[in-house]
Amino acid sequence: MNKTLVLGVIGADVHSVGNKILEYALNLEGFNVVNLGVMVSQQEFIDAAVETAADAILVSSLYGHGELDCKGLREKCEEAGIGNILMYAGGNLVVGKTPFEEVEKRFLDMGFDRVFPPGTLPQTGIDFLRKDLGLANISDGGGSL
Amino acid sequence: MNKTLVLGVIGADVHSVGNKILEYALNLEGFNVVNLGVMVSQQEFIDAAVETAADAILVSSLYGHGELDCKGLREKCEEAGIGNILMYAGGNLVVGKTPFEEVEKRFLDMGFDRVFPPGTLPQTGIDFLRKDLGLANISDGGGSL
Amino acid sequence: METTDKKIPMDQFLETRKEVLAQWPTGAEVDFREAVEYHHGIPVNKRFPECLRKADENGSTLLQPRAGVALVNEHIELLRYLEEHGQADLLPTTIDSYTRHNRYGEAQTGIEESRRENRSLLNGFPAVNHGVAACRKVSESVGIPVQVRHGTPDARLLAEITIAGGFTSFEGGGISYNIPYAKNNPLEKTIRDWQYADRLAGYYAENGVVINREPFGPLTGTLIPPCISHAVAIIESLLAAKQGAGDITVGYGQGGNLTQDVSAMYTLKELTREYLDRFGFNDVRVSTVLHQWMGGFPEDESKAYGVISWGAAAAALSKATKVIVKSPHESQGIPTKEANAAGLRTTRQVIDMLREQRMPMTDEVRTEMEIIGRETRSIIEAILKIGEGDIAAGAIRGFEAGLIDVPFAPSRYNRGKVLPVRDDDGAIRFLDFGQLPFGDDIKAFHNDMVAIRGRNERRKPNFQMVIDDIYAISKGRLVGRPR
Amino acid sequence: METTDKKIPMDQFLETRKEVLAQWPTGAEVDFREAVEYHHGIPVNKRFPECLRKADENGSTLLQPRAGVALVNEHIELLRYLEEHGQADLLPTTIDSYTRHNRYGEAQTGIEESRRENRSLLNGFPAVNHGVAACRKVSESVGIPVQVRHGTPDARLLAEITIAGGFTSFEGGGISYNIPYAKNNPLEKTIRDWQYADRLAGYYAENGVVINREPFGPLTGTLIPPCISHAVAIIESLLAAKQGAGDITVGYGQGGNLTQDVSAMYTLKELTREYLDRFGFNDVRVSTVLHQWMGGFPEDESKAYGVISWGAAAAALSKATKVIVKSPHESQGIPTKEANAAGLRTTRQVIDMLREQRMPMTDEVRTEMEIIGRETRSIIEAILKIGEGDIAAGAIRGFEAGLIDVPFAPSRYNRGKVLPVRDDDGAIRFLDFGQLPFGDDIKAFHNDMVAIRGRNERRKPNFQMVIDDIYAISKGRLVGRPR
Ligand code: B12
Ligand code: B12
Repeated sequence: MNKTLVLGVIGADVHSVGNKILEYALNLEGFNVVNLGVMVSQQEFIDAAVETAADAILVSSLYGHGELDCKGLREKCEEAGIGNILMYAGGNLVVGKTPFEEVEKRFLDMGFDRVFPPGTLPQTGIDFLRKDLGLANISDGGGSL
Repeated sequence: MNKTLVLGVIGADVHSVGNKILEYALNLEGFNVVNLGVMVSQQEFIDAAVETAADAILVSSLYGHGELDCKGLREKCEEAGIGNILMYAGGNLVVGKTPFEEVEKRFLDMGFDRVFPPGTLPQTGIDFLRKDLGLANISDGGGSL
Repeated sequence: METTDKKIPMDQFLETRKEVLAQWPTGAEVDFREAVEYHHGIPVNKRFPECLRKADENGSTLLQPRAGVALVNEHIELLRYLEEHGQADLLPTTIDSYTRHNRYGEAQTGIEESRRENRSLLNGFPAVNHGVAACRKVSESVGIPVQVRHGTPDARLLAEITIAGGFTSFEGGGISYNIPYAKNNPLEKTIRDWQYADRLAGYYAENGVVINREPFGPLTGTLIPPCISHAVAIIESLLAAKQGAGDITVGYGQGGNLTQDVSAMYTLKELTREYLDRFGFNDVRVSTVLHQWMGGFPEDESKAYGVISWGAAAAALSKATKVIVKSPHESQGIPTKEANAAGLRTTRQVIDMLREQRMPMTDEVRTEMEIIGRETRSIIEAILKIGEGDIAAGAIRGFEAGLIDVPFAPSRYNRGKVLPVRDDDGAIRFLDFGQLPFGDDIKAFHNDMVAIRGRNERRKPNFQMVIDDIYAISKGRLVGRPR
Repeated sequence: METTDKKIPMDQFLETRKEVLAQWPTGAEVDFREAVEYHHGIPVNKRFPECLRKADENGSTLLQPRAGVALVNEHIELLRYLEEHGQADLLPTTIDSYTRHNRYGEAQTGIEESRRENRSLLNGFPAVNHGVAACRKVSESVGIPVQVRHGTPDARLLAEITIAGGFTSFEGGGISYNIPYAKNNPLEKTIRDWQYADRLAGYYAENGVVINREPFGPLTGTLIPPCISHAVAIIESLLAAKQGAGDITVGYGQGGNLTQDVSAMYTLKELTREYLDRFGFNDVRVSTVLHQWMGGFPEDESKAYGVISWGAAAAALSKATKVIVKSPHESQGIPTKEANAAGLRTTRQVIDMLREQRMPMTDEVRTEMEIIGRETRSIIEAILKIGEGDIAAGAIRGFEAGLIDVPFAPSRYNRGKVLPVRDDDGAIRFLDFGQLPFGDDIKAFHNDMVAIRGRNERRKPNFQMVIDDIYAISKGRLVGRPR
């Protein structure tokens, strides 16, 4: 029942602090975490997801180039035969303070399943992962902890 | 050529700091200043103006009740036979941060000749007084200093 | 009848009470027994004295805004907003200026015009006109304690109505709500009227209901040397304690120089305690409040945030029991609820970030504390002397003689001879001592400090320098250097 | 070839130079002789070194924002706005992340998409793509000095183009722009590449044009103990001085505990001076910069103003030569020009209000300074030892051995074993020392301080405590107390 997640910070982005915390929190929660760290290319995300038969890809982007960096990722997944993989994005996804609804729309349109605003705590992502991956909720008495 | 000004803070307003500074600055400038201080009623302004044959009335209101307090002052001046006296108002004239254009309009409509926004320095008032009272400008080499 | 520091006898108090309650129709709503019962039902976390004590025990600083509008529902909405979105710990009900001057008729007009225009035309909440039931509605609508904040020379009816209305703290005093807030009110009368308010607090206390009392610290809010406001705080604390008030918060308006502000806050508590104990009021509880900068604010809101933050820092580093918070609209007008909450949140961030820190006892702080102590004691001792041991009579004669003198105050019962000015480090000193009863050593200290500044600025310290200091913070500086 | 601390011989430098200028077409625009001439024509008040020296002489703290957008005219408009409406003293040109990673092709795409969409899609100004003439247009459009701020491991071409482009200061260093800003770049290479940038500054200096150089102080901006960033600052200063750089600004990112921050700023200058002198660089000028809190910011803008103000206060009270300013948008994204200017004005108000004040030399400051001094010297001496006297070789080997180790850094050339945590007063201490070369006394001090906090919070200090500290300021506290 151990779900595998590929985690990383996309593009030329080096913001490593949130990534380390996410890894720690997801591990605690019992997920099998493949953390690619920072400065991860689209190809690296896909290769890791294929290789580990991952259940989800979690993309972080903090530095503002998220839009440029994420374009085409869903299409590449499709080409690689994992077109249906669950795909999340979070962080400071665009340049500049922007109403989150706009940002969410842009990223949903790009093929992400869920999008998270700046300042999202790991627990929020975890709760959605459990739901989307069909895992019992911790508060339901289940869970893998 | 000494012009006489009646100065005061209207209504139940006790903000005395600006009043003391205005008095000092107007005196320095050579005006004949009749300072009624704080908590001055409409009647007191008018009595003083009539008594001293003043050239202008300078009303301050800081505490927010300026609108309520100033209503009818021009009409009372007319009744007292000084309907044409120059009348200025300044301070924080209304309750709450309000676009100055609105405030200015309300007070001009009430019969004030000039209206000054929060934070006005005495020199600004003085420059307009010189103009409106037909005095030479200091920078023109004239003035009573 | 001379005003003296005697506890008002019960019969006399009850006699006056009838007159007071008859001043305006809503006075009839006050029923003391019922009000005491009502207070017994107020939960502990909604009582001022308890919250202040807890804060002191935890070493935390509580946040309180200023706020009040003309109409009841709008006022409740405002307070709720500040509780929820401002994360306030304590709430105010700021009273409008007509009520402060007992002009209840004009307040009524203000209420009606506000209803008509659908915006508050009053600069506060006219509690007397609204009456006891409305006050209870206000205090019941929020989850934290509410205090009456005003500036009323004769606040007897206001006290009756608001305390019966469930408020658990009442600001003011016979000096601090006269000298900066009035022009023609003799101290004899305002001190006597405030003895009534204190006696009322004492009456409640005798019936098991402790009401917090807070002398207004900042006075005119403009370059007040600590010893002046400390002296007023001590006198009013002694007067209140004599009438039976059991819980007192003494206040101070931030000056801007951190060493002086911290020293002022430390000495404020120490000296008040010292005098209360000396006169046998050992069981009166003392807490402190720091007011963020009370003088003119910068117009620009982002600059105002800087001033607000520096006030928050001074409160946190001096471990004030509470801090009174300004808003980014300060220079412009009564703040919207959003601006008020924004000032609170800025303050919250700074206070909470600094809660583990305090200003250490440096040599500079020690020196400053010693000076403030000596100055304050000089004033209080001179007042006790001229009052022949009676602090009320002494205060009245002292103001007349200029032994105590509040800079820039509008009252004719204040000498108005003292002139403060900043020294070269921004601490507030005396340029002119008027008749303050200071020894030569203290005077020499101030003269030296001011002279240093004069030398550095190559100008003679005079009224222009004082004016520059008055404008300084609103123009972005602490010290008004020559332009 | 091992990277060592040798001045690059001129012929070798000129050889490499050809390669560097060939990396992107705009390299051809650089003409050294002409650039030197150009710099001689830059007015004194637009030169970084002069402005910093003057500020130190006056005891004032200069304000500098971060700012950069994709297109030239928009970037100029932005800088002008910050000069005029933000009252900045010094301007930046923050470079976008593609350029930082020498991905000039992607930067070009970003420029084009930004043109098309009429908004900046890049997080900075792609100076290399825009070229020398565009940079000159930028620096000529404003009335104050401009610095290049980036985070570029290999900044050789960027340095060539921007310095020829009239910028008078260049931020970065072979460690500080690698370890926090890169993943796969060996220190051998980045230190060597930065020796080139320093040599370029030296080359200009030999021709009478002093370019300010500034190692990036805050590193990962997240709970960096002062000794770590001090050690990096000293190493990079020595490396820069060896290549002939004559004017250095060392930096530190605010931690939040005032005593520690002031002690850090005082020791930063002292220790840098000490080592520069020891290696004979007595005539290299040293100034300091404090960065307002570099970690995660609160989302709420009014809370962000509180954080900004506290950073401004730390800079003023520690008499930093300059302060790098954050904006109320920090937690959200690159600020609009209005938000950026607002952060500057808040800072301006606080800095100017506090200009007369400084943190006095308390026992607490003295103790903290001594500890920072001992820790920093331990690290530098261990590095010199492992480098057999060579600071470049020592730094490379030292990072490998974990003698120096930057918390939370993304680089694989950083050990990543050190864990910082706040003590009970909010000062940043070590939870895990990794391989840091500290004596038992220093370790005992940190362990004790951390243990006190653990006891007060009734929990074992561990990674959860570190995480709580990382979130703390964004959640409104300095110390991440258990929820
Ligand atoms: C100090 C102060 C006080 C002191 C006053 C002490 C005293 N006796 O003077 C104390 C603490 C007692 C006080 C009390 C109150 N205050 Co008050 N106070 C201020 C404050 C902070 C500074 C005022 C000041 O001294 N400025 C410095 C002087 C030099 O400037 P000035 O007064 O603006 O005057 C200058 C100019 O305006 C101009 N000027 C003024 N009049 C005129 C007229 C003409 C013709 C011209 C040309 C120029 C001119 O020239 C003057 C000299 O430069 C202001 C806010 C601010 N400005 O930052 C609030 C402020 C004026 N107070 C305010 C209020 C509401 C009150 C209270 C009702 C309490 C409350 N609700 O908080 C009471 C009212 C008491 C009363 N009955 O009047 C509000 C008014 C709100 C509004 N208009 O919407 C303000 C704006 C604060 C706020 N934002 O809420 N206050
Ligand atoms: C620390 C920091 C740095 C450090 C980073 C050190 C390091 N190696 O990690 C340094 C100083 C080196 C740095 C550099 C830069 N930074 Co930076 N940085 C920050 C800062 C202040 C904090 C980031 C942080 O660590 N937060 C704490 C962690 C715990 O939170 P987090 O990163 O947000 O991650 C959490 C959540 O977002 C969420 N999350 C993240 N991803 C995902 C994904 C999913 C699926 C889910 C569910 C949740 C999730 O969970 C994480 C854990 O809680 C932010 C602003 C802020 N937030 O206050 C700017 C910020 C991210 N940086 C920014 C920029 C622009 C840069 C630079 C380009 C420099 C510049 N122009 O100023 C460079 C870029 C370098 C590069 N190539 O990437 C901008 C981005 C702007 C934008 N998006 O519009 C920000 C927002 C600041 C700003 N307002 O300008 N930065």
